[in-house]
Amino acid sequence: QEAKTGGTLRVLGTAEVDRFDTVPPATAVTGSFFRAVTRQLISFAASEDPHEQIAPQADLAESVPTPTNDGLTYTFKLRQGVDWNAPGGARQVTSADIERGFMRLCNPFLPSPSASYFEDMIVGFADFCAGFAKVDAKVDTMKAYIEQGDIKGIETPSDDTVVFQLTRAANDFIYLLTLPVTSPAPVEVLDYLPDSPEYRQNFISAAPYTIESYVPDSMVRLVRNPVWKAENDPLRKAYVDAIEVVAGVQADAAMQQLQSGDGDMLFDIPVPPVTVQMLKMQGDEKLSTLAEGASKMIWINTVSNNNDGALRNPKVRQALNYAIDKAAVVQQYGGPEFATPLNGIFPLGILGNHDFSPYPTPNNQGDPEKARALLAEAGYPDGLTLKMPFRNLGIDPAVAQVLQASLQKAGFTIELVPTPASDFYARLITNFDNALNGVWDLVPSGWSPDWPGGAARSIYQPQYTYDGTHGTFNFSDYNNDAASEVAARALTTTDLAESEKLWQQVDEMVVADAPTVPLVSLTTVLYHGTAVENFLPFAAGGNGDWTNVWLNR
Amino acid sequence: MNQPVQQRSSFDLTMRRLLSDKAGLISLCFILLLVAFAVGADGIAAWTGHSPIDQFRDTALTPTGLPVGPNADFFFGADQLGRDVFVRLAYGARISLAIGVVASLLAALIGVTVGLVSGYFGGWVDVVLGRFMDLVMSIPVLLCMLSLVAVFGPSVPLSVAVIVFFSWTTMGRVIRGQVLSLREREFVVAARSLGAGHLSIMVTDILPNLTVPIIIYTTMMVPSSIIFEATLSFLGLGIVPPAPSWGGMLADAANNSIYMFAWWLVLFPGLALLLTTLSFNILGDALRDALDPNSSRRALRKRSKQKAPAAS
Amino acid sequence: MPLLTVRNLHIDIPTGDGDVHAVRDVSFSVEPEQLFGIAGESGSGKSVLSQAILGLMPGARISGEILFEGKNLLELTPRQMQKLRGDRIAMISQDPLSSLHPFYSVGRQITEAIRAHRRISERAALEEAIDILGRVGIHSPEKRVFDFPHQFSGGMRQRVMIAMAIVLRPALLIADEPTTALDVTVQAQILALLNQMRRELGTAIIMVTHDLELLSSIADHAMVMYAGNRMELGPGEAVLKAPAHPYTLGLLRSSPTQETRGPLPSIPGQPPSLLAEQVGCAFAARCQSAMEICGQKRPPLREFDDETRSLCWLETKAASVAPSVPAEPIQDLQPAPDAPPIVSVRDVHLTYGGRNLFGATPGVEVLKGISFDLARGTTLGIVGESGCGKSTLARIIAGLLPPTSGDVVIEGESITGLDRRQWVEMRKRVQMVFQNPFGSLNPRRRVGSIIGDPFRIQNIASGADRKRRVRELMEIVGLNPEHYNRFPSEFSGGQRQRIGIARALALNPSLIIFDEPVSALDVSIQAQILNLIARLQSELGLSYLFISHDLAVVRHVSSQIVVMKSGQIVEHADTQTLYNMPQHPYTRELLAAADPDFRSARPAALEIGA
Amino acid sequence: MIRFIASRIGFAALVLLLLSGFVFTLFFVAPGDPARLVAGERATEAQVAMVRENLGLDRPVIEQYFSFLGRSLTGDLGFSYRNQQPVIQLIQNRMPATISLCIGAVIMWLCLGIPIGIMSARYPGSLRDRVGQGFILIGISFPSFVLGMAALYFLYFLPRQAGLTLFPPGGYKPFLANPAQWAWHMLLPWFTLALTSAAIYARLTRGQMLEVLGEDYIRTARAKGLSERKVIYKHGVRSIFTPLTTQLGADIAALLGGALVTEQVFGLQGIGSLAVQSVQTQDRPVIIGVVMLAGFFIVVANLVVDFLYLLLDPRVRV
Ligand SMILES: Nc1ncnc2c1ncn2[C@@H]1O[C@H](COP(=O)(O)OP(=O)(O)OP(=O)(O)O)[C@@H](O)[C@H]1O
Ligand SMILES: Nc1ncnc2c1ncn2[C@@H]1O[C@H](COP(=O)(O)OP(=O)(O)OP(=O)(O)O)[C@@H](O)[C@H]1O
Ligand SMILES: [Mg+2]
Ligand SMILES: [Mg+2]
Repeated sequence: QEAKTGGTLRVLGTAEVDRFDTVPPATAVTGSFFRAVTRQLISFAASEDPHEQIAPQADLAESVPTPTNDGLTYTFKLRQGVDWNAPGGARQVTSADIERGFMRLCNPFLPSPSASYFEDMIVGFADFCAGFAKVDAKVDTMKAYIEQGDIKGIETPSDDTVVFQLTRAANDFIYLLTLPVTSPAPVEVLDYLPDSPEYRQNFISAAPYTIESYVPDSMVRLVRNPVWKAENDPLRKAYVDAIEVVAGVQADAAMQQLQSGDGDMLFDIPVPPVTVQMLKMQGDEKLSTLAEGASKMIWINTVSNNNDGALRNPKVRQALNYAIDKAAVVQQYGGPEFATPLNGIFPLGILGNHDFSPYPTPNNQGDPEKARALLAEAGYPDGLTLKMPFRNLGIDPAVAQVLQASLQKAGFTIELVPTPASDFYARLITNFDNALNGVWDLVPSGWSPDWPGGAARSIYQPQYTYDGTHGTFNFSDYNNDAASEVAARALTTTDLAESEKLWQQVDEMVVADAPTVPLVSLTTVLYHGTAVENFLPFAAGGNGDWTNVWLNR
Repeated sequence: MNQPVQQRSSFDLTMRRLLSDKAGLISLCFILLLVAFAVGADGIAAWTGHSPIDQFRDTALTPTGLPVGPNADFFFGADQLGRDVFVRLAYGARISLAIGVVASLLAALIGVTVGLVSGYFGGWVDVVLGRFMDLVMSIPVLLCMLSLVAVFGPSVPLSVAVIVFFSWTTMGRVIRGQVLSLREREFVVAARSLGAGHLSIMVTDILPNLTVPIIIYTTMMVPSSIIFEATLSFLGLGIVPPAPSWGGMLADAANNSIYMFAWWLVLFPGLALLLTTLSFNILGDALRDALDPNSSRRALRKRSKQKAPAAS
Repeated sequence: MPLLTVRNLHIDIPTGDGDVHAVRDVSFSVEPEQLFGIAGESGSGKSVLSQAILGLMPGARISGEILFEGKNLLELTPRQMQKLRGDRIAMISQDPLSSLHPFYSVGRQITEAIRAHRRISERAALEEAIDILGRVGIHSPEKRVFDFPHQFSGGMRQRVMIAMAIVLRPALLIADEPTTALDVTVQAQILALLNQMRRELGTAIIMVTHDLELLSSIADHAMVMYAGNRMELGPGEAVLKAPAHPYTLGLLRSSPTQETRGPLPSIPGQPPSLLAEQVGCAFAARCQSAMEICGQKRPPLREFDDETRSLCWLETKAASVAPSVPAEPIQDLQPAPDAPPIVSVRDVHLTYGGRNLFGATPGVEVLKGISFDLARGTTLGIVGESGCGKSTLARIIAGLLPPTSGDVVIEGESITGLDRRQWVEMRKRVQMVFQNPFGSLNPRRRVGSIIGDPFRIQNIASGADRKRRVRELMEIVGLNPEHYNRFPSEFSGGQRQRIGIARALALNPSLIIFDEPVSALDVSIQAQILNLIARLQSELGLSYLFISHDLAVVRHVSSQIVVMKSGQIVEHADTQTLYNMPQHPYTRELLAAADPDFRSARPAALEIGA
Repeated sequence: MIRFIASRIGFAALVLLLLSGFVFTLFFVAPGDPARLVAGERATEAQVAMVRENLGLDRPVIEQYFSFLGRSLTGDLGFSYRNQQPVIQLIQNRMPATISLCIGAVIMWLCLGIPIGIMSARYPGSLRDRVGQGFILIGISFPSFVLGMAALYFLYFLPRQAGLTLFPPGGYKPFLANPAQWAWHMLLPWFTLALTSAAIYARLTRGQMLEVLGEDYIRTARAKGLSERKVIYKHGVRSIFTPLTTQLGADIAALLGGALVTEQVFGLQGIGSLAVQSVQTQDRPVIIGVVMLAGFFIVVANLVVDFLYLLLDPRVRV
């Protein structure tokens, strides 16, 4: 069908777009928004092909470079004609803007959690950040520090060239550069606190869209960036004239509006499995899927003294692994289209995922007998009583109840503790004291990598390594030195096949310790309104690409 | 000289009026049935062979997780986890009734006590208590409930506590107003002139005269408490799963759009909720007409800021 | 031609408990300019009848005829009836407090009545309202016309009601107990005003009342009703001076107006329920002249020479045949001159208000230095207009309210400054009986426990002993001890007052304070209670403080009388002395107002004013 | 009179002070860590500490409370943790929707409830009365979230699938931009919010009316020869203003609660959904702001009711 330009794309969400600034922590769904208003050196194309979806492509860079110097040096040429829509008129995006973007990551006002990826990767980044942390969190002082400071490992020999020096080889560095946090920052933003109301009001875009109006909590309206030129943007076609991201729409209402044509796309609303089944029954073709590498698992608390430390016993943890009916979880998520039973730590679509089953059960339905036997063997013939908080949101209560039911069969009595969504991670789970004090024994958790594709690091490092300071998402200080050593090799090798093998090895080593019970690997189902054409999934946004759809009303 | 006056006793009259009110009678029967349903929940579970938390993943769910509709095995269909809606409805009745009744009773107890003390003593006691009631009534109920649950986590006792905290003022106001006029009645002066103490007057003289408003308002508070609990559950702040409550069942149905497919998940709990609150309301009206035929509306007069903290 | 003719009127009001036969076969007629009185005890159907004439009894089943100016009102459409109301037939009701809309100014309420029937401007209507207000004796009506009802006193409100009723010069004015809620002095003024209006405007007035004496003095024609029946009808003089019906006679004799002392010849028993179908004479059960036939057949209508008609089997006038009740010899209880007074009140002041939460407010001084003694075994009567502080004084003496200053000494003991235990002890000496027999008994408690309350509170007797003593008390006041377990609502007003008296007697007090104990009762019942009180005094040697605004009643029971006005005692004397030689102008005014002859004779002499 | 007004206002201020203390305490006994929320789930401890310091959360609670009090007197309720916007401004943005919803619903329920109540009271026991009573009972018994969902499903979704647009799917259209659109979008929410209260008002009106119609002054009005309409609407209805006003004052608190549910169901960007959202994200400044504002409205509404009393009832006017 013929592409059409024009029209206003209505994107419906429950919550509003949480960040306009790429630096502070943002939810994953904001990726779609950043796609429309920011550009990075490297990005992905919107595509239906699962391989193309996760292939790094040049965006601000003229091409994807090959590293030199044993994989330690990356040199980028910036695309010419890409301009900031600056107040003083159009202005080319320069290498200094790129470095400034990195500098802002560890500002002391609202630092970016992603900064930690670069701290021991880019030469001098850690020093820069250590200095920044001592600076007063005020506009003036922060501006001065950035203007005077320098990150050693980011060199800007000329306006159109930027060179990264790494401390050690990292075969996923290119992927890291697709993160919105690596977006360039124009000099003007230093006059505002990160993501402050002033920042939002004076937003400067280099991408096809810019912010026309913003009513907090209810709507952001994006319009064409007047200085953006299609020929300088290989990834975004920008067919629609305006995009409205409307907040405050409940899931039901949003689905109804999509079906009735009053809305076009969903922002932060997952398509409920039931709706998908219904739509399929009706033969609706506006459904598509996207594997983002998200997974669900149960974390096991091995640091508390609950039940006399029973969960420290590997046999008990194995019993848990045998007990779970993963097929039931899959069913709860809406069947095989939405979820696949997962036996390792790496989900589908992530390097390292492979088919293996250390704790096999028939049809993945759990083996209560075996679990009971193991439990008895571990010295708990009468079973165990375990506390399992769960996040009181969406499908999580249902899943928690499914888990409860299957554990019950194996002799585990599960006390469910509903926890408000806002508290679940922020207050309960990431607070290591709660683990120590035995506030929870098991917790259903989920993880999605920060970037698609070669993101094994973004799964392994934060969750399964412990270097003496509590990792926020390594809930019970799990560590396996041997596995970490293998992982380090997997990261530095330039041979992709070798890397994959090594990661698979890491997976098997970790799962043998059973720090978690892997549950399922998730597939995102996407849906859109009747007027939307050319709906192509954009992997880093986990949704259809706003900048490549056109409307047919 | 001593001819007895031809008059029926008030109890007799009340019963006669109550029994002649068809709607009231039907409501009463419905409530009794409901109580039987709730009490007999275990029996129902045993009879159907489905406990309220059993998940029949093979017989009650399709491979893709869709629940089956009403059939011979599952009279009211199954829910999104493959549990029997009929059985859950019975157990949910327990929660709803228990919360409704317990909360109303507690609220009535507090309201009566405060209203009685405030109205009887008057003066600064009344000023302080009256202002306290004003304060409670200036608190945006549902907002505070949301915040409280966010802070303390959802639980049945918290729900009850909050419902009680925000609904006793209704009773307090009404009782206070009644006591204000009762304490001016001459029988109170008479009791005083006999040497009765305050407590004795409050308990033996004033309290018995409050039975009618107490019965009526307590009955009327039951449905609003039930709805309040349902609203809390609907907002995800109700009781802890997998225990069933009607509001929770409705919320489950609504939250994942499942009701668009599985209408029975909304219809049955919704109907149960509607019929229950309706019955209590009709019963309350009937009781009011029967107990207090003439001055039935006096309780609502003047500064009686009635209205339960109807969240909905 | 009569203005209004009512023929064979029956009114049945359907209720949940059956039909109330409120009016049964009533006929009468009213001539222009006539004052037609309707008398009868409470519940005899007077109000129902008068409202039915106005067409204000929706839902009632009415049969018979009501001919007004030749038209049968029962056949008019609601619209025609509405045109008639207010314009040709107007109404004033008993309670001026509740009969005016509290939220509209009186002027507005009057102009509204005018403009409902006349097409004139608001201004013109207002002029008329001002004019009529002036005529009923409201001072500076042009200002007061904008005032709201609550800004007027009871008497003035009643004047406003009258103004509103007569502003359109109706042919017929129905006044349903127009003065019952008012003070005696104000009462007289209102009656004078009505009379004056009648003469000036030629309006016929139907006046409903249960005050027979009043009727006897002002009514041209009078009708006596009982249980919905017209018992007697005739010229006012004839009916009320020489009644034909035993019921009328009984009523007259029960009224303590004659200068009699001692027991009043009361009518025993209570009126029948109106729910029951009537067989025979409604009054038969209570009639002293009842014959066998009375209970079986409806009595015939007898007509006498003086135009009175009576519904009775008696062939002669009751007044001439009824056995006269022997008046018991009265032995006036004179106190022993040297005996110490049982109560002595010393310069009692009381100020209400004065302080509240937000600081001092000027208080109202209700009692301004009251002093008197009450000798043992005698009765002191206290009279005075409403609001003069009678009840307040009673409560102070009863110890329920501390005086602001002054002292009350009972049997040599001051009642102020007692601790809790002494106070409770003091309760055994003083008891009170209250005005309202409906309000002073707890409706939710059984009679047995109400009467037993003093024993419970004072911890004197319990269990079977208490029950026995309660039964004794019930017997003493003439209640059936079998009714021990009934609720107060199952008793009639008179019986309830007996319960109140029984309770007061329980602790053998030396002093009983009666605060208007009979004002809420019908004359026939009132007489029973007055008799009971007198009997108890002579049997038990009690001392009484008897408060009432009804001079006749006070005079009947007291040996000494105190007259109060605005918180002060204006006169204190022996009953006889006071009655024969009133000293204070106010006392004279009271006496005059209560004297029926005075009321009818010199209306113009009465000061019309607020 | 002056003293009365002054004491009412003084008390209103006291109530607000107590309320602020209550809410503040509630959120500071809360063990959650807003700094963690602001810093993001994946932030390191050091980063969280940095944020905590920037938000002033490391200072003593009392100090925070008093600085909050001081600022709020000048109309500054602080900044949202979530999007750094001034709380006042967030609330201002949400105001139109909530005010539209509340005012419209109040008008709708009064327009539904009072006439039904009057009609019921005029013909007690009649068929009309019974239908009215039925309405009252159903209205009172319906949980509004169920009603809202049903309304959306049957009045928007099903007709829309059949190609018919009876009602919009929710959302708020500014009044000034297009009043017709505004009203059209608000109809279903109004109805949902109004139904319960309409029933309560119908019940109250019926009861009060029955009582008033038995008053002597109504008989007087009839005896004056006024038409039945005048008797009912002028004399009868005038007298029930006072209790209705009282009820209205008391309803403000419940109204905000009802608005919260309705806004959720219809996706209206109002104060209620702001509150829910803030509670879900532990955005304390916003929660406190919203609760205080709601409390303020309730207190002011009750003040207005007290003063209206003075206007409506000449007896208490001095
Ligand atoms: N609307 C009504 N419904 C039922 N019964 C009524 C009604 N109005 C009056 N009655 C009954 O009719 C009887 C006569 O009442 P009515 O008011 O005429 O008495 P009354 O002679 O005016 O007495 P009172 O002196 O106390 O005013 C009473 O028994 C009363 O209870
Ligand atoms: N609690 C009170 N506070 C203030 N004023 C009061 C109080 N009780 C009574 N009064 C006033 O005191 C005055 C005397 O009242 P009291 O009841 O003693 O009069 P009364 O002579 O018994 O009148 P009535 O014949 O109407 O019973 C009245 O003006 C009344 O308004
Ligand atoms: Mg009467
Ligand atoms: Mg008195």
